[in-house]
Amino acid sequence: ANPVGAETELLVSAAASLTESFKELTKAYEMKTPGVKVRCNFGGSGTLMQQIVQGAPADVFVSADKETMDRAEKGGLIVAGSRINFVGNSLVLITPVKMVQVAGLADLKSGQVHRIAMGNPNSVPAGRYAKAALEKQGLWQALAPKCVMGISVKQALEYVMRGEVEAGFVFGSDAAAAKERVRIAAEIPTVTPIVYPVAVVAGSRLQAEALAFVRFLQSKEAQAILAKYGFKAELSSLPAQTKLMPGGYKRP
Amino acid sequence: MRLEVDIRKTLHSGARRFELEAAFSSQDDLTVIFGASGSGKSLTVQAIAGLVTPEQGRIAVDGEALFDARQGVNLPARARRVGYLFQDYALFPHLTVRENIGYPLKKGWRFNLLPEARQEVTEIMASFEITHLAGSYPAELSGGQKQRVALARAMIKKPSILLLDEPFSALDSMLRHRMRMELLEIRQRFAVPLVVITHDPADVEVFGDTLVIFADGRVEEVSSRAKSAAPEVEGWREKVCWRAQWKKEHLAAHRFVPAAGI
Amino acid sequence: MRLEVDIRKTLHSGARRFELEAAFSSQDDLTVIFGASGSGKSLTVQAIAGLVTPEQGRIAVDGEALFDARQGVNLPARARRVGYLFQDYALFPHLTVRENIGYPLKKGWRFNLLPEARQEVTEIMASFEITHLAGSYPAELSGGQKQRVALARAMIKKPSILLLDEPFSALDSMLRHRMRMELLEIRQRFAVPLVVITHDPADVEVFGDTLVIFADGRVEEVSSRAKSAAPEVEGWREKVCWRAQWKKEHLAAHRFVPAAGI
Amino acid sequence: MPDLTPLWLTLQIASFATAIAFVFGVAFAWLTARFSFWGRDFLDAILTLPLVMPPTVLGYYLIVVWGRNGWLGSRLNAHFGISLMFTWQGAVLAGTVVAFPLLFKSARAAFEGVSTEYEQAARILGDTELRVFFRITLPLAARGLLAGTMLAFARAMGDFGATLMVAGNIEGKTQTASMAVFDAVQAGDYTLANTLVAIMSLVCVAILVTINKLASRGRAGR
Amino acid sequence: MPDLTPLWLTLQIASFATAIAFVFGVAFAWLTARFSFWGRDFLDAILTLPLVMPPTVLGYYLIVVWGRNGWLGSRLNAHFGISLMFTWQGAVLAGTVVAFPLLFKSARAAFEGVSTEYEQAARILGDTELRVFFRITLPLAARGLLAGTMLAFARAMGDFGATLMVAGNIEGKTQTASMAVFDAVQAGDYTLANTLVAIMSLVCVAILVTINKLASRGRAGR
Ligand SMILES: Nc1ncnc2c1ncn2[C@@H]1O[C@H](COP(=O)(O)OP(=O)(O)OP(=O)(O)O)[C@@H](O)[C@H]1O
Ligand SMILES: Nc1ncnc2c1ncn2[C@@H]1O[C@H](COP(=O)(O)OP(=O)(O)OP(=O)(O)O)[C@@H](O)[C@H]1O
Ligand SMILES: [Mg+2]
Ligand SMILES: [Mg+2]
Repeated sequence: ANPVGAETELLVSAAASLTESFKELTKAYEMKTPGVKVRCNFGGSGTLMQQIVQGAPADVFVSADKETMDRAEKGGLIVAGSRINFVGNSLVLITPVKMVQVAGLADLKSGQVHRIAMGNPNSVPAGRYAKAALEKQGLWQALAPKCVMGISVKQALEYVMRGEVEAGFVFGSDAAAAKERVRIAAEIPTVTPIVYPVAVVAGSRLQAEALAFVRFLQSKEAQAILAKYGFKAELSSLPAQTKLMPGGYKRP
Repeated sequence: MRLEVDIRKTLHSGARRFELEAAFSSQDDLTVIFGASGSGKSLTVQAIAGLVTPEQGRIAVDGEALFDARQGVNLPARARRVGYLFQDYALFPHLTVRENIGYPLKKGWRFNLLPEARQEVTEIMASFEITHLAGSYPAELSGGQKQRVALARAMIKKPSILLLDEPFSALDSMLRHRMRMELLEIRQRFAVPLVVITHDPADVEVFGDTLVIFADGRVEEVSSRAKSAAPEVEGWREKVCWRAQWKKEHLAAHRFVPAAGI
Repeated sequence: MRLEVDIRKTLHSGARRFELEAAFSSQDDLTVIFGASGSGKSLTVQAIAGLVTPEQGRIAVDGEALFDARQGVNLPARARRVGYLFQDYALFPHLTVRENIGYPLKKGWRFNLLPEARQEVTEIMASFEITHLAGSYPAELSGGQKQRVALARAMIKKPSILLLDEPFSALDSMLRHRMRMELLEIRQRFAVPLVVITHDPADVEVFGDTLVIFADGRVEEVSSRAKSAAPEVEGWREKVCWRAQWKKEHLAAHRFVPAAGI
Repeated sequence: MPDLTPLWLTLQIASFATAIAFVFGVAFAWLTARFSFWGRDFLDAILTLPLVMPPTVLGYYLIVVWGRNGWLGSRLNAHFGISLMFTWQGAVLAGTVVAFPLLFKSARAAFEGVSTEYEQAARILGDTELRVFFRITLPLAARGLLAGTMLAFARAMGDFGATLMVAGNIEGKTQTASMAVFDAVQAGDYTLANTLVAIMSLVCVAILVTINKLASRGRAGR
Repeated sequence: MPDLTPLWLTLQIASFATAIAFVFGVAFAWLTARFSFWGRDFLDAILTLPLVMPPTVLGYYLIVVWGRNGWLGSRLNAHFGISLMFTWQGAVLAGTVVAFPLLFKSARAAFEGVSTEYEQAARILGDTELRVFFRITLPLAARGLLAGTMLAFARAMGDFGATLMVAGNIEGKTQTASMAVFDAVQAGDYTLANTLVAIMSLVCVAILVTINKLASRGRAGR
């Protein structure tokens, strides 16, 4: 559809936790599809969603949790039928390397654990999963006063790495990125599976190209890259038919 | 020139209140205002210049009102075309002496003075003996130097009336004498009427065609050289003793004769 | 009192250079400094007060060095115990008249003046006729009122030497006279030596036991009342004509006789 | 050597933002300093408010107003077909709002410190109000204005939350130095973060020192 | 009606932070304004730097220095057994750092605007340098100091990134109003966010207006 030589620029709004993996993914995609340049806009899922509500010219929206994408779908911000879960993650309990006493959730009640870092359940997906998991185990009431709520999951990781807290909840992918400086104490079963949904933005003019990128995320190549960064395979398939109605975004 | 002043203004400062009620008129081109410290001389002249707005009354030059409370006339200071020498000089601290003096001559938004304006600045600096100070800033001047710069700045635009608040107070007697002559010459050349506030009897001598005497916010009396034929009022000297004493020493022998007062 | 001054200082302002080379000494308790505008009078007195640091030389009062470049003595201003009247008053704008005058009497960090200090302030305000201004701020005063407040503030602490830079320039002649008398009385009561810069011949008359004449940054000459027996030097009058002229008018008939100069 | 595009972009954005904030800040400062009107203190406080808001929250309100579907943004889009979202103009807008209070407050204090006597003198010498402002008030307030401008510039350079919200964090397009640093810290790449911070600090110090030097040369003799 | 504990906490933290920043800001401002030394402009720029850093990054460096295992924090912990992390004292520290440049710059401009003649006069009247400073310089610089203090207070109140990093976000203990607003916005609870912002703005405006009123009463007659 594009004149030869002219580059199509695809803008992907992706959750901050995908930053490193998506930098590699987009490079791979650009190699595969000449004429398409992919730019990424990283931020918290909530921020990205608000930007799209206010008409930010994104073509693809990648959220770190189901709830945000649900809200986007309800608000008619994404193309119905373009949404898939393309990857998953695990929730892990981590401690500073030397803190070997903590081996599972039960140990968190011990007096040796003064502070537990996690993302803020109100706004950070990792925090939400952690809170749900703790509630299910009946530990939330007891542990809540010890919890330090980070603005992002990375902040929780930071606290653990610097030894400011005795334990923290982060995604498996985060822990993998810092494996020399933190110790994974346990993988915590979550109440709902941790999935990353992706969808084409309703307002986009480049919906066909956007959909192609979504398809690419399903590919073996993309999945391999994601696995390298510590994500868990969790793939749902795209409906056979996706009706595209390109919106009226003008490129800035 | 005919200068008419008839104004009232009340100033408050804490519990203190100062009431200015100045009324006088002068037909002469040389008017001296004279009076005790704090009697309202500076305030009156500021009202003529448009820096202070009286509550009531009228100020007119040659019949044209600069201020008239009843008719709602109140010309802004820049439209009054007066020259005013501030008692504390008010030199612009961020400008050099040359820039200060040339300030009123700057037209539009251009950066430099026109050549003829430059010439004028150079001339007035020469006649006020401040040529060597051209590049200095006000903070680098002595008291008398500041006063001369301020005088030059007030006069350079040939205002339609020149108001001077103690113009020579910081000068030595020799310079004082020379500046007086300079001022008189400029006055004659450009026919600018002068109003001079002073404490110096010699100024009265030179500039006092009309002498206005202030006391306590009021004009106590107006004497005019022209009225010298009028009979002297007795008992007046004792009444305002300080003025009397001063008069005895410096004026009695001269042409001044007090008028009936106001 | 014996005041010795022998200082050098060069000031730069753009391309202009001013060289101060003042050397004089005075044995009397009354010293008048006199000279053309911009000749370095204020600078010299500021050096005595410790506001300006000379490059070379020595300043001593009664043989005790306040400043001595060679011996590395340079007492800070507060340790010199001098009173100084600034030519432009330097009243603290955030304090009322009463607070300004009481300022030097405030001990420690207390908020209010001690009762006896209060009394002193009240007294000096009365004798300077500024009692009614007690609650006003400097911005609400007339020129002469400011000068009197500054004078009161400089004198209230009974300094060991009182330096006055044109103390009466903004006052009318009556008030000038009264302040002169006031000053003389205070001087006698507390035996404070005075150094007065002035342009007013009458001040020279009253305060000039020793007369120091400045010209162009140098002391041209020092005359002393005590030396009145010395013969008059001829030709000198023509040499410094402005001074000559002034002298002719005001001094010749009196006791002053120029000394041989420095 | 890390990619310096973000830094370059930051400098441009911060310069524009400071310039705009300067114009508005000075105008409001002059109004509040020279005229006494009902609700003046209130206006003053309101204009300081952007400083109290967490930048992200400020950014949220900015897009509510200026976003394509926003209150003003929708009109902008309808009439001129332009949108500020995800553009460097949007970043300039965010930077301006964030820097404004600093300039406004500093300028107001500076103007209030200028003795009205000088302005009076200029009026008598024939100046209109506009000329008085540009030839007397502004130069005499220079010191305070300069301090305010430096604060504003630094703040605009360092802004992160508000800019991110409006302009996005798009590498090579709207990613400013602050965001790059933030990203590096988030990614745990501390070497990169430290390098970026060092470069950013150096550049900023160099700029501030230069401004200071230039300004004090202009003030010589005072 | 939302929970107002965070607001109350914010006011306390911002007050402390402003007070500390005032002391240090004024001290450094006085040094740089009154003494000319080698590297003065450089020091000035360095002290402005905290403003250029994105708060979160600043917070990161604060942890590196003051954290339990940080450079200074570890000593603090070893010698006194105290840690600033996750305490309101830590929040005060972050607020102080963030507010400092505003006070410093404003105060410096204010001090430079005070004519040295008044200080000279005070010295002659017998004042030591300390008395000159407190009785003359400080009151005459009041206007600029006030503006700086208000800026600093607003900034400390609004700080989010740095405070959050050092103090954590512990409900009822270190959760400040900014964090609560941020949470609400992020969670998409706009009603709560708007309410919180409105309350915060109101309180802040009230405080700023009050400071202004008090200060201008103290300045009466000038
Ligand atoms: N802003 C003000 N508020 C209150 N009173 C004021 C204010 N300005 C001046 N005054 C008072 O008004 C009176 C007249 O002041 P003005 O300056 O006109 O005196 P003046 O005659 O010029 O005296 P001088 O010869 O000492 O300069 C003084 O008593 C002064 O204290
Ligand atoms: N900061 C400065 N830089 C350069 N020159 C200066 C500075 N301050 C004063 N001067 C110059 O020094 C000379 C002496 O100044 P001073 O104030 O002592 O004069 P003065 O004798 O008191 O004169 P006046 O009677 O006019 O007050 C003047 O020519 C003045 O221009
Ligand atoms: Mg007067
Ligand atoms: Mg002098």
